Amino acid sequence: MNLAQYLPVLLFILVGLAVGALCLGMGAFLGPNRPDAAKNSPYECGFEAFEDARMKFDVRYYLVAILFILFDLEIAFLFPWAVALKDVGLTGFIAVVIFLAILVVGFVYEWKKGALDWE
Amino acid sequence: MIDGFSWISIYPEIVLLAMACVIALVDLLDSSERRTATYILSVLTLLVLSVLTGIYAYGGQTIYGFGGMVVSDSLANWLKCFAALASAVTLVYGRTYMRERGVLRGGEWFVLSLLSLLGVFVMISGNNFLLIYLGLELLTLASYAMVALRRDHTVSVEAAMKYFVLGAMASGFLLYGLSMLYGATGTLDIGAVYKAVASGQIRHQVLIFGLVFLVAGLAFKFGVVPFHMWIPDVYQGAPTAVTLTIGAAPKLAAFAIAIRLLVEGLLPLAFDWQQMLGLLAVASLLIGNLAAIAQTNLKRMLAYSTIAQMGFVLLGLTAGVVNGNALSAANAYSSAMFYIVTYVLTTLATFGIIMLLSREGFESEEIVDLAGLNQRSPLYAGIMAICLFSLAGLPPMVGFQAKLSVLQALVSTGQSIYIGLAVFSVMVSLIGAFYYLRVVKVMYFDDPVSDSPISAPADMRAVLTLNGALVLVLGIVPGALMALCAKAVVQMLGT
Amino acid sequence: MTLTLAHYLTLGAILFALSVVGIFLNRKNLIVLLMAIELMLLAVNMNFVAFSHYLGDMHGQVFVFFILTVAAAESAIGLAILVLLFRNKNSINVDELNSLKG
Amino acid sequence: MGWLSLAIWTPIVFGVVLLAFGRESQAQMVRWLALIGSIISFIVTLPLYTGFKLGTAAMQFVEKSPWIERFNVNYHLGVDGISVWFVLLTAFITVIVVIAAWEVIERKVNQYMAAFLILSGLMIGVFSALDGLLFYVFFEATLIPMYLIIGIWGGPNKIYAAFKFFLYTLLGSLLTLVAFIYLYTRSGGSFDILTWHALPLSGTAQTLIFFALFAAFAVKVPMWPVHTWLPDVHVEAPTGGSAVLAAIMLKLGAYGFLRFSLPITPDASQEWSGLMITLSLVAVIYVGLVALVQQDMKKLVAYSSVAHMGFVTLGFFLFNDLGIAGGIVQMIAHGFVSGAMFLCIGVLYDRVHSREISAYGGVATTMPRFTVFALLFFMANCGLPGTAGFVGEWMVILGAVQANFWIGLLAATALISGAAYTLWMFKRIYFGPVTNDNVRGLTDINSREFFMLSLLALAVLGMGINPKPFTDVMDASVANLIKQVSVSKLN
Amino acid sequence: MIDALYNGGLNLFAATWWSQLAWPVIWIMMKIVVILLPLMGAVAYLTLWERKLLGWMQVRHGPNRVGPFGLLQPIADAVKLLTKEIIQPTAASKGLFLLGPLMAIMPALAAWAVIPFGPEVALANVNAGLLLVMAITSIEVYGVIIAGWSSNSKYAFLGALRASAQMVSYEIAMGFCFLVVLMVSGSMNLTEIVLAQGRGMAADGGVGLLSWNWLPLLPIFVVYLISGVAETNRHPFDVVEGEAEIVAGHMVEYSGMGFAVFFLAEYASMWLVSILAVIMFLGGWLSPFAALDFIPGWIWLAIKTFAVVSMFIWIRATFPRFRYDQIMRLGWKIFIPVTLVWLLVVGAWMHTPWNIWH
Repeated sequence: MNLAQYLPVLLFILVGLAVGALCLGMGAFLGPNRPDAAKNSPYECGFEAFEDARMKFDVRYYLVAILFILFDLEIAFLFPWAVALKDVGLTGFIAVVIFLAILVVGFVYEWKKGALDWE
Repeated sequence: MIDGFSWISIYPEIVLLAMACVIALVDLLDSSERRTATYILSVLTLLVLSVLTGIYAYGGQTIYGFGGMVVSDSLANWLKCFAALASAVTLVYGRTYMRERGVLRGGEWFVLSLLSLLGVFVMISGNNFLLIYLGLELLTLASYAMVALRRDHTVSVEAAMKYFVLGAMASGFLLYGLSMLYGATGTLDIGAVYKAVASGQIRHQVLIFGLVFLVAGLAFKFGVVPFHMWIPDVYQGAPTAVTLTIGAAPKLAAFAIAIRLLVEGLLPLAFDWQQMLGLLAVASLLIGNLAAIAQTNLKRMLAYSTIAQMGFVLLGLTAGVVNGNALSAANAYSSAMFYIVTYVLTTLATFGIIMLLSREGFESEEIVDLAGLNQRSPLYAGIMAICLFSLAGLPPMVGFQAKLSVLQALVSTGQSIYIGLAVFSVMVSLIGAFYYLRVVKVMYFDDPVSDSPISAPADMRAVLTLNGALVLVLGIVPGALMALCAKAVVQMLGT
Repeated sequence: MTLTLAHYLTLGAILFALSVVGIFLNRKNLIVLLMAIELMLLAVNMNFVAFSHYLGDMHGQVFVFFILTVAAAESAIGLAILVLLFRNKNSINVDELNSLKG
Repeated sequence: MGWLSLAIWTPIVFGVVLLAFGRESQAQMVRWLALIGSIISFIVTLPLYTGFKLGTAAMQFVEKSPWIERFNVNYHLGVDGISVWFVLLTAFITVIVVIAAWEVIERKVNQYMAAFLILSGLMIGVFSALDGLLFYVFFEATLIPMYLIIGIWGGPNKIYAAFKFFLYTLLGSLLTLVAFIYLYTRSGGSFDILTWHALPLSGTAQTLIFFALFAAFAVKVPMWPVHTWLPDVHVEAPTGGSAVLAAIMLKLGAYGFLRFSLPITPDASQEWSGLMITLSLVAVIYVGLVALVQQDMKKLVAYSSVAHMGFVTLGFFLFNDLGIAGGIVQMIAHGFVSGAMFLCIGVLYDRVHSREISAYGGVATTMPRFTVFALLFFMANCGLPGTAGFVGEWMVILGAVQANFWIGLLAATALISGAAYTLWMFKRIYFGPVTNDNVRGLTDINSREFFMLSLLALAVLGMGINPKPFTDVMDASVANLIKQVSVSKLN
Repeated sequence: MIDALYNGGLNLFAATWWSQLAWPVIWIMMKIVVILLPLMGAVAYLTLWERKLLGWMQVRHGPNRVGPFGLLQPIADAVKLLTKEIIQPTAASKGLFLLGPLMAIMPALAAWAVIPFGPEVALANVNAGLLLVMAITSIEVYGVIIAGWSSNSKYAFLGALRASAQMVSYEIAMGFCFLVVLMVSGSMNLTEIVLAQGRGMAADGGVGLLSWNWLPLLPIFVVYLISGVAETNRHPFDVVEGEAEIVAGHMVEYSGMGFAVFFLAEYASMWLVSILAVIMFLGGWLSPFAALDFIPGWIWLAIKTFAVVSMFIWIRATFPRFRYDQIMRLGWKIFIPVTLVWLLVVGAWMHTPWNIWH
């Protein structure tokens, strides 16, 4: 593995950030800057914002996040397998079938428990 | 007998995993509050497992599977057998308790119990750092969730948080130690680690550095001073049924990994880790017993008592190697094993009684809640008394035999330091006797605060009675169990 | 300057120590605590990867793979408990975890 | 199953069976069942005496079968001249206690009876165990029923007393356990007491073991200065509990000295005999004086027990025939007498519910029959010739004079103080004018109490008039013991 | 010519720091610019093309005032946005508020580093290409979350939550799609993935079109396309910024260039998703028929990508907006099972004699 291969990626990331920063900078430079209290208040359809907006939110968002972690990790596990599928042969495939079977049990479980329902 | 896969070495795990999945799915169909189907299926599974592992253990074969990742020897199988039984008993005791608190409505308790047991199994059978770690995490993750099962109960959730933080930190310590050992020995396989350490080629300091963290991690799992902070909070805060799930079978697993890591892997370092364990044991005996005296909450008191009891187990482990000579190893480790097995048995019954007495909206956690139990139900008072006397180490209960074997292991080393330890442990167990007696006093001498009848389902009554009787009977005829432990340990040391 | 095993191990040790300090000294926010735990696991990963590289042995990296997974599962559960705690106490202040004492 | 096993397990089985009858309505049945059980238990001990072969120091009625094979622990029973009488004594006292509890105990009758029956079996086990661990198990297990007896049916301060009893005695015995395990290791893995007797031990080891054993046995006896638990416990325990405690439990400790300390650590025993004799004399004289000032009947008898047990230990550490034999006889005699004394107090307490001596006076006028019995027992307690109390004390004093005249003299003075506090108490309780309405309203003993007291009276008189059956049995064993003690085990 | 340029620059200074470090960096920067400039142009004109196409589909003209056929419209938009005030709400967390747009646009651009535009034509032809794409695009959700959180406005906050939940949900389906592609390609290298599609019976027979992944992996292709739409929060999955419900979602507090950066990121993402679809399923730069091989690869790539992008717009024009629960349901309950099943089918397929991917 050659780390130098990844230098362009790193540079591109920096450039990506720079592009964003540049745009914002130019906007700030070229645009006017005349703040006032009404303009700088949070958008509330004309109402006064009377509390912090970072309120409690629906736990289902949280659930989605957790489920995402689990599934994403499981995909991360499958990545090396998928790459090497032609080498690991049937044994490897069966192993992953077992792995996925367990995953499916979990999936079915959460499905039936209503973790995936949004209403 | 090493071959590629050796599926036979993991049949119990396969059965457990498959049944855990099946039960999770079956539970989806059962929406009743009682979860009879789930319950029966779970208990049956556990019983079948204990029979299966019992047969394996009785056969006494040692099978290495999956390239030496897994070992199925009679030590492992006996421990699994007892762990499965303990889990089954836990389910029997806890079902009513959990139902009355509305926790059974999800049915997760059963599945999580099975999964935590799976973790226990993997830990017991693991012959590789990776596997041991995975088993440990499976166990603890399921346990965290179980402690928090009572979602609207602040104390439970708080206990879960504490358990989580300290448990995760413990895993971190253990892992750090493992990583050091891996670096020093270049292998994750315990057998290979042993060979590498025994070769004497490796720098002692590196090994000791890893060992310190390893022992700290293990000490967390055992819950011995100074890594005991989570025990009282979790024991007290968790729903009692879950306390039992955490306090029973996992102790066997903790013992198993201590044996696997320290004895099978690092026996050449015994001199070092025995010192550490000895210190931990002394501290736990002292602090566990002293702190227990001050408790008014029964579960918390039992938690501190657990700390002290684990100190005894560690004492058993410290006496294995004397002057670089492992002659007394079998004696010492089997005494520790006997101790921990009987401790689990006793704990089951004590918490069974606590659950029996608690009703909907009433926890029966305070010691005074037991007041006059003898007048309400002599049978249950008797069982509780037997257990408490056993924990105090009084003959003819099994706790005495357990303490005896540990003391015997200590004294038979012939070293004055170990004899000193024995005398010390005996002295502090006198303190222990005091707080156990206090509970007996409350049960027998005080007047009951309520005279509501004690009702329990038939299965729980039967198992509880049997359990209590066993604590007594095993104390009177401990020979078979002792021989079993000795045989298993000797076999383990032989391979 | 070439990076040797010792550098990685030192970094690992520093991270580990930081996380332990974080766990014990942090009295304010439970989320920081969870992050310290993650950091602890990462420190271990650092060790494993470094050892694995210098030993030329793949097992260490496999171990890291599993640690990462477990870490994710652990944080999932940790956050779940955190949410429950917040719902019950309306606070995730470490100091307010005080209903259990003795 | 041999006679010894029967003697141990019959009462225990009866006790366990009794636990099943917990309903109030079954109380009467429970009483009868307990009585039958205790009588059967007593009967099965009789062959031990009738079948006892005199003239040998060997263990008799030996039973041996493996118990815990891993530790080479055996279920090994057997009696010799030293222990056989205690088996009978225990079974006998149990019958008395069951009778004594007949009407008095109304709450949880079955548990009360069961506790005593089980306790009886356990104590017989202590006397007949020839395996160290078996001995220890029985020795410790007696704590549990006694603890419950004191705690459940005891007086107002029962909880304090129960804890004090339990923890004091447990503390001592735990050290003994360590000593036992050490002996086990030294003897190459054997808990056999007879093997231990023959085990050579170094001086330091002997001293350490001696004191470890001392911790258990001295507390149990109890010797001065660790006797303080006894008065407290006696005061709070129910009548039966006090009787069993004084009559038998204290003997467990003294018996332990004979069975363990002397033969296993002869050199240490010789070396520390001065200390032991001093402690015994302090018990005899000082505690006797303490008894003199007691206001509480039970406390007084308790202190008198300490003094009497002082005679016993004094006799043991004289290392001569008369001393040891006298000590054993004194133990048996004290078993009858102190049991009887406590039962007498119980008879009064059941009626007046006070243990203060000052609460009585002139009982003789209202309870004449009872007074006769009481007089006999009180006389026995101060060692009147012709009663059981005389023989043992006399033998010990003779033994003491044999060893050292001054010790004998000091011991003899104790007879005077014993007579003083016993008779003074008797006078204050039974003679003089009737002081209050309680006493005036007393009814004399009923037939049950009469029967119970006459059984004891027979024993006390029988032993006093004809002590030969007692001493004959123990001659060979005592001689053997003295031989063991006099042979050094060093090197 | 390019090599000459590179060598010329290399010899500019005869020092190690120059040849080892500085010049390669500068050279890469130049390449980045070469990629970036057309990309920015494409992004700008995609906005125009979207409006035009929408217009035609709705039988109207679309922008046609600024320049011929409205060709200067994107520039006018850019100038307008540049000269608008960037409002910073008082309640917002200042640093994070500015970080949000950066985190949004960075991944949308950085992922291009590994995109191959032809055989051997990629800025970084790394082996873990697909993994890298997945990793970098995952960062996009941070931009959303940070923007929503830092704005400290209820609309922004809820919008961010919705958007992130939606994005992560579809990321799973997308991950599975990647996985299946990986299985059949046997490599995470994007160039290799394209090349693998050029092999097979159909390609040998001159009909490369049929050996591309889209045919055997048709369900996966469909799932990928739809997930791509959802992933970029485009119509009909744009409830996160639904005007009727929560105005502009997480972007509600942004104005001027702050808003424009999000806008840029969205369109860059569209291009990215499209080109990935082409690379993974539509044979990348390969020509569909052997007969058309004379046309350069980059033109094929451009045509295909343009077609996919246009399809995005077509979808926008055609479908009504989904309800949020429908979106989540589609992601979790339909896509995941479908991809899982197809993953197993493909896996099994590959172990049968009829395996077409050797």
